Amino acid sequence: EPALIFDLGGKFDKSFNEAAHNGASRWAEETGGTYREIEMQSEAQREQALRRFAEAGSNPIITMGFGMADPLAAVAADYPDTTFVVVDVTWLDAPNLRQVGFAEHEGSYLVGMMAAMASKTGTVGFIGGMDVPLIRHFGCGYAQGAKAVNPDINVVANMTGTTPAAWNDPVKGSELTKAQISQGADVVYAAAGGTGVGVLQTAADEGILSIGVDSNQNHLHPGKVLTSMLKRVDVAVYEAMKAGEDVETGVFVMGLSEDGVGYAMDENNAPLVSDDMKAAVDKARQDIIDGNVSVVSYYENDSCPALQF
Amino acid sequence: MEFFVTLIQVLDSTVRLATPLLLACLAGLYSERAGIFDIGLEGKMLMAAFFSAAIAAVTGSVWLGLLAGIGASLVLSALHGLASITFRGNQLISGVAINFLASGMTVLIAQSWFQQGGRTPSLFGGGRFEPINFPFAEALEGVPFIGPIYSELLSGHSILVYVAFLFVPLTWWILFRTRFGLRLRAVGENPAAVDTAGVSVVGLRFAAVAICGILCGIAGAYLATALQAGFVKEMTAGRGFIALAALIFAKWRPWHAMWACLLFGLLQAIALRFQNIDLGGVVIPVQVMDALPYILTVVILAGFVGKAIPPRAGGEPYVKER
Amino acid sequence: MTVPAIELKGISKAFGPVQANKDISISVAPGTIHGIIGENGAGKSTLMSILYGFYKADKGEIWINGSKTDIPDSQAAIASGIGMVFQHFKLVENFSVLENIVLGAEDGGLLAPSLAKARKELKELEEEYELFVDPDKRIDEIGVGMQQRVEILKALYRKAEILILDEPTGVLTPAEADQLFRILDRLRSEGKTIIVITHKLREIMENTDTVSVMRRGEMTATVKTAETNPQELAELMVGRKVLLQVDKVPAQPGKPVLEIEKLSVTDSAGVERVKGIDLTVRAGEIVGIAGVAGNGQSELLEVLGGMRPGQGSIRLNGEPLPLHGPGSDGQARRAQHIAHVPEDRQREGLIMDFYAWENVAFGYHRDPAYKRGLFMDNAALRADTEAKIEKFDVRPPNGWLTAKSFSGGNQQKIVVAREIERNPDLLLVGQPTRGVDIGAIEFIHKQIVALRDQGKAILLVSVELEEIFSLSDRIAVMFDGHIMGERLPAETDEKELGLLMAGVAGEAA
Amino acid sequence: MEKMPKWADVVLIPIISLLLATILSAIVILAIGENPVEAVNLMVTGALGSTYGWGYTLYYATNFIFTGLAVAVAFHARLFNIGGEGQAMLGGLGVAIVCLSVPWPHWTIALLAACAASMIFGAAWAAIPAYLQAKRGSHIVITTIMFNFIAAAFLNYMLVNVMRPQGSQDPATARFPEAVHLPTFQSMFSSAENIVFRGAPANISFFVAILACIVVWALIWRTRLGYEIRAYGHSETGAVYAGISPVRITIIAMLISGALAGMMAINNVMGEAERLVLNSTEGAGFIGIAVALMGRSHPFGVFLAAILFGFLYQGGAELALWTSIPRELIVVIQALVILFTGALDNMVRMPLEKIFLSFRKGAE
Ligand SMILES: Nc1ncnc2c1ncn2[C@@H]1O[C@H](COP(=O)(O)OP(=O)(O)OP(=O)(O)O)[C@@H](O)[C@H]1O
Ligand SMILES: Nc1ncnc2c1ncn2[C@@H]1O[C@H](COP(=O)(O)OP(=O)(O)OP(=O)(O)O)[C@@H](O)[C@H]1O
Ligand SMILES: [Mg+2]
Ligand SMILES: [Mg+2]
Repeated sequence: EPALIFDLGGKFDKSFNEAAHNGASRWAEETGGTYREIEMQSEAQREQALRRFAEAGSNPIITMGFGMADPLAAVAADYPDTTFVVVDVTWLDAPNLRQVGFAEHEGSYLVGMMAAMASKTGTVGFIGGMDVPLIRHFGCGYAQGAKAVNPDINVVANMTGTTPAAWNDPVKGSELTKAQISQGADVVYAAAGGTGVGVLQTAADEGILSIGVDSNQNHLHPGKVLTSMLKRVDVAVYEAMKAGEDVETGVFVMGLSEDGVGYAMDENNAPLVSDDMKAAVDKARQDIIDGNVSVVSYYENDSCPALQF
Repeated sequence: MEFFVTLIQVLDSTVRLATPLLLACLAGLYSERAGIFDIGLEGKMLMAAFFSAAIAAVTGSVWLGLLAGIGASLVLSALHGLASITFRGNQLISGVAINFLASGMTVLIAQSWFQQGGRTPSLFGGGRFEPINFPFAEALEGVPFIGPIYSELLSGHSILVYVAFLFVPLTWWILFRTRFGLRLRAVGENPAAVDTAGVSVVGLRFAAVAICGILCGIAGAYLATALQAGFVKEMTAGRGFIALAALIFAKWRPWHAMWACLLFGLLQAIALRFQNIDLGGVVIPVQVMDALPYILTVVILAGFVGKAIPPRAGGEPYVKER
Repeated sequence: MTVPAIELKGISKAFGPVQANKDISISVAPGTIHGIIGENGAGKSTLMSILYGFYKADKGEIWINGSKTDIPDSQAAIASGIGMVFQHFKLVENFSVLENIVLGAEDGGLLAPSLAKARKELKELEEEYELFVDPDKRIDEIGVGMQQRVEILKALYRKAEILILDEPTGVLTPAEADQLFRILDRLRSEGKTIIVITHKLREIMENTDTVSVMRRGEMTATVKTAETNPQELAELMVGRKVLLQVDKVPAQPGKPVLEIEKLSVTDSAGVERVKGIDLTVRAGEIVGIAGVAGNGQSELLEVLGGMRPGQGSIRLNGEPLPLHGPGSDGQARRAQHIAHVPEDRQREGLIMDFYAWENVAFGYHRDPAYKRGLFMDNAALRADTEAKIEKFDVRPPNGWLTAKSFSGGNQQKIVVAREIERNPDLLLVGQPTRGVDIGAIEFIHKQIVALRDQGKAILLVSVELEEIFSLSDRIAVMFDGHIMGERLPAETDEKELGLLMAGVAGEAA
Repeated sequence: MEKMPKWADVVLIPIISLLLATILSAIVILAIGENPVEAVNLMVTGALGSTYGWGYTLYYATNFIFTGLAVAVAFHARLFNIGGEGQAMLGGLGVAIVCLSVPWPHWTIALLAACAASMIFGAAWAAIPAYLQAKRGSHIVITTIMFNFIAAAFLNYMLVNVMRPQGSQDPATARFPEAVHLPTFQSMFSSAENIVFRGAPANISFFVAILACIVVWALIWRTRLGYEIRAYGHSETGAVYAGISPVRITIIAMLISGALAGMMAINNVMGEAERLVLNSTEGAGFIGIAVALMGRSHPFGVFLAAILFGFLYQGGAELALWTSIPRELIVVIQALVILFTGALDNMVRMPLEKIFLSFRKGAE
């Protein structure tokens, strides 16, 4: 029986964790299987939860977020017969670990292009969650995409906080959005988990466009969300559950070519995205896959050519 | 000019953030003026936030939500009254219990009701308080200075913001110009005097605690249905305690309470809007800004702004027979 | 016969295990002044509070003007025309006089009209009864005598026909007391009925028409004042023959033990309570300080006992003692051989929830005799306690009872035993017999005199003039923080002291 | 005269209060559509049904003993220390600094140093509210709550900006070196063929906690300082009369209280996580209030109540793991316990006193 450990923010954050939840539910529906799950309430519980599930014989144990890296490093070796899966971690060294990363910068590049094309003011915003390299990685791809469309575009970027609480702070998301609007932004991209709910809400209230993240968030405010940067966490979880105990270990990075990231189109945002926009973005996607365009990764550079944090 | 725009934005946000503080602070004012200390403001607000959002989500009517929030807060008020007035228990301990009760119950009920990890569904349309735009707000927007002040800062808030600020003069009037106010103040100073004057101490105190509940209810509803669009767990985030500090800062006076809450609102607005603040080379880390309202509270309590003397009978149950 | 204004039938009231009133019946004729006397704790206040609806009786009936009346709360009492001035005033200190009078008797939801009307009526009442007060002063700005007027005006404003006064003269100077009784006389002549509780037999004899005596929760007698005398009343009160004087040999004062010079004390609110007094207490004498409560006597004792800081100088056996900072707290005073029987044994002298044996160390708990290694030597303490209980005849003789389970007199014995047995150079004593029965009073007085006879210095503070007269070898009178004069008991009388207590200066001592 | 025998006060009333809290909790569980009997079953097997469960129960209990003692000592001086949470956080900081900055040769020495550091840091965090209460009369309840928030912000700053290892995304310190890892129950009580407490975090700190109970008991009931603390707690005017300085006692009692709360860190930071993370206290500081109230501020009572809450905590975690009942159920139970044993104490006491009084009247 597999187990799934959500990160702080909870499985209904409409974003990262909810994607995992969706993947797991899909697996359960398709196979009729059951799985155990738990939402973290605080940092201190991570290790306990891992051990509890391992003791109870769950396999594989799928965990969400980079916060699990350190606990996994401590726990995995104690349970060599259990396979652990971790999303958003790619740097650990353990034989019974499947590490899944995503090329978020590539997906963010595409939605950055769309933001620039939809913007009338020449200013677009980025609101990150917790200020960590991962989120800068998102922002950096986004800024590059926007600048590719309009080299003069102004990208305003803010982070919500420095701790995991930043994943779940809609009030602050809302205030930051208002601040960015006053600086002229008319499209904002929220890469902030549950905080994004506040960003999208305020953008809709104030009549500007927003861009969701991780899950498809277009439906939250139909006609007000330009698109969502999809990060197929659901696929990663689904596949890990499907493979079961024999899930392959190692490091896996999913980019545009693997359909690990992308942008969301559905009836909710169809009126917002013109055929021209779509054509331009699809072309860029193909160029990236073909290697004609390269998006700089913040991870590899530790700095961003298009955006100052 | 850009500074002016930012200023208006920050002040606008100050008004929004000060509103729940002000409502809670006035709530505490009624209760403490009647001699019942209430550190359960936080819990009452939280409970109200949840029930207002839940009912608004289910019925689609924010007004029903508001009523539900007030009702939920009143239930906790009644509990506090029962413990501290009827059974003459320790008011601080009762407040602590109420805070825990709210913090646990909201998540528990939310989870069993909506299965969304302790939140309510997002509110939209009639489920939320919409901003009220003053007449000519749009037309005046372009006018320098006056325009932004009128149409950004004063206009465009939810009705509860205006209600909260109207409660300031109203509270002053009730307290100092009516019979009820005279008795309320007296019962917080010397309940035996009220009792021997032929007025029910228990009745007055329950009335004060009930008003406190109503105002906390509005504060909670404001958080969940006006400031935000739905309930998330622990969404009051210590506002009840800051309201108490504001109350002490204000020395239990309505107008001063308003200024104190605006000050705390301003601090929160600044902390929300700016990250690390660079003051000519010295960078103030964001954590300092986050902690500033709390630090300021301690400074105020330390009496650096003059000694605050609470209502004399505050915190003590009225005991006739030992 | 006329219908009684008040008739109480079979009133009983218990506070937990304490039976404060037992089956009490009493009847008061209209247009008379009725006195009630009794020792502390006899249940006088309780009975009157029941009549005023403050407490609810467990049993019994109340009849007003011939009809049975239910008085569940004070509102009902007020409606029946009863007004009460409590022993401890029930005023809101930071309200004005006018607000206090209006509170609970407003004429509608808004304050302004009520206050205007009250101001007008107050003026009329003031003139009618010569009860002058400034309606706009705050209660904490006026003196106790004035506060009492406010309480009386409160009752009159509510159209009281029956007025109860609980120990109204305890806080008054003799002159003020006289004025009060003149006012009561006038009220009586208007047909109002008045009940006065007091300890002072003289007041009863001079002012009342009838008098009731209470003892231990029971009503022992009701008699016409004209047909009784003080000795009889005292015996009814206590239940046996009373000895009103303490036997003692004349004092043999030795060298000065305590010398006080220009001592001033400011209380926590910043008010100066003791205003530069000089006083000397010699070995082998008892100096009594007389005065109406609240004239700085308490603060004087507290400074000497190390409970609050002061200014000026004090010397003990010639050695200067610090008045603030290190060396001025209670521990230091004990080390300096000053013992202190405090005015309020329950709030100060004892920890009511501690066992008797723990209380026997209270204040002396750092004494090396009670120490064993890192810990307290509880065995030594308990042995010491047994000895003291035996010597002072504390009842019940059980060190394992908490202080609150002893009666007032036995609590006081524990305190006195602890302090006297220390064999101090100077003993400070505040209100040693408040709330203590005659038997224990005699015992405690004897102990104090015995200490004097061993050549120790004793400073006594008491608001009971009788106690001052019977114990002191020299009397100093305090008024408003000053010592108004010193007298020898044999060369003065209550009248002269009363004038001094009222601040009317005699020749300097 | 006592209204009631002492045993009724220390045993009967807490038991009745607890019973009422239990009944209401059961109603709450029913109301959210779960079966209370099953829930209790799950909690009991999860928390007490195996050495593994006990390992967690006792681990949590260790935390609660420290915070419960902290609240209890302050209660004796009639101070309401709600700041256990913040003090424990700072204790964690002290432990982390000690464990990371010195190459300790052996865990025993490290444990002593960590105890000292956690006590000093915890006491320091209690010192300012204590001073303000003693000298300026600032209400300690509110200042300690504020200091909880400030502690969280301070820890946040330390972990994010100062102590986070290079390149780590997590706001947490590095792992402590192997040498300072404390022996767990697993390593202490397992034999080669029979492994007990496998994977459970209970560790040697539990015995330190028991030692702390004994020391606090001796301090409060056998020393002169304890005498003064109790005397001050019963009557401030009495303390002044006896020459016991209220300022001194307030500050000393709060320092001891803060030190005890801080000591919790040797269990959760040094013994369990072996690094310092955000929110490492997980609300144990607040549970200390319920524990002290339940335990009538007596170390032995605190010990029993801490075990009870350890059981609730572990049982609650099991519920969250295997059912859809959220962990917050424990917060509700905790609230009910505080409500009934603390605020509504008189609701149970007054009728009981009446009953005892009528018994006595009947006997006379
Ligand atoms: N509110 C109360 N609760 C409990 N016991 C009380 C209360 N009031 C009075 N008592 C007790 O009832 C008894 C009678 O008290 P009461 O105050 O009526 O006496 P009193 O005759 O007025 O004495 P005093 O002369 O000291 O005023 C005393 O033993 C007292 O301790
Ligand atoms: N307020 C109170 N609460 C509890 N018990 C009380 C209270 N007042 C008095 N008692 C108890 O009632 C009993 C009688 O007390 P009281 O002070 O009236 O005694 P007493 O008859 O006046 O004796 P003594 O002559 O020694 O003063 C004592 O056992 C005392 O402990
Ligand atoms: Mg009396
Ligand atoms: Mg007595």
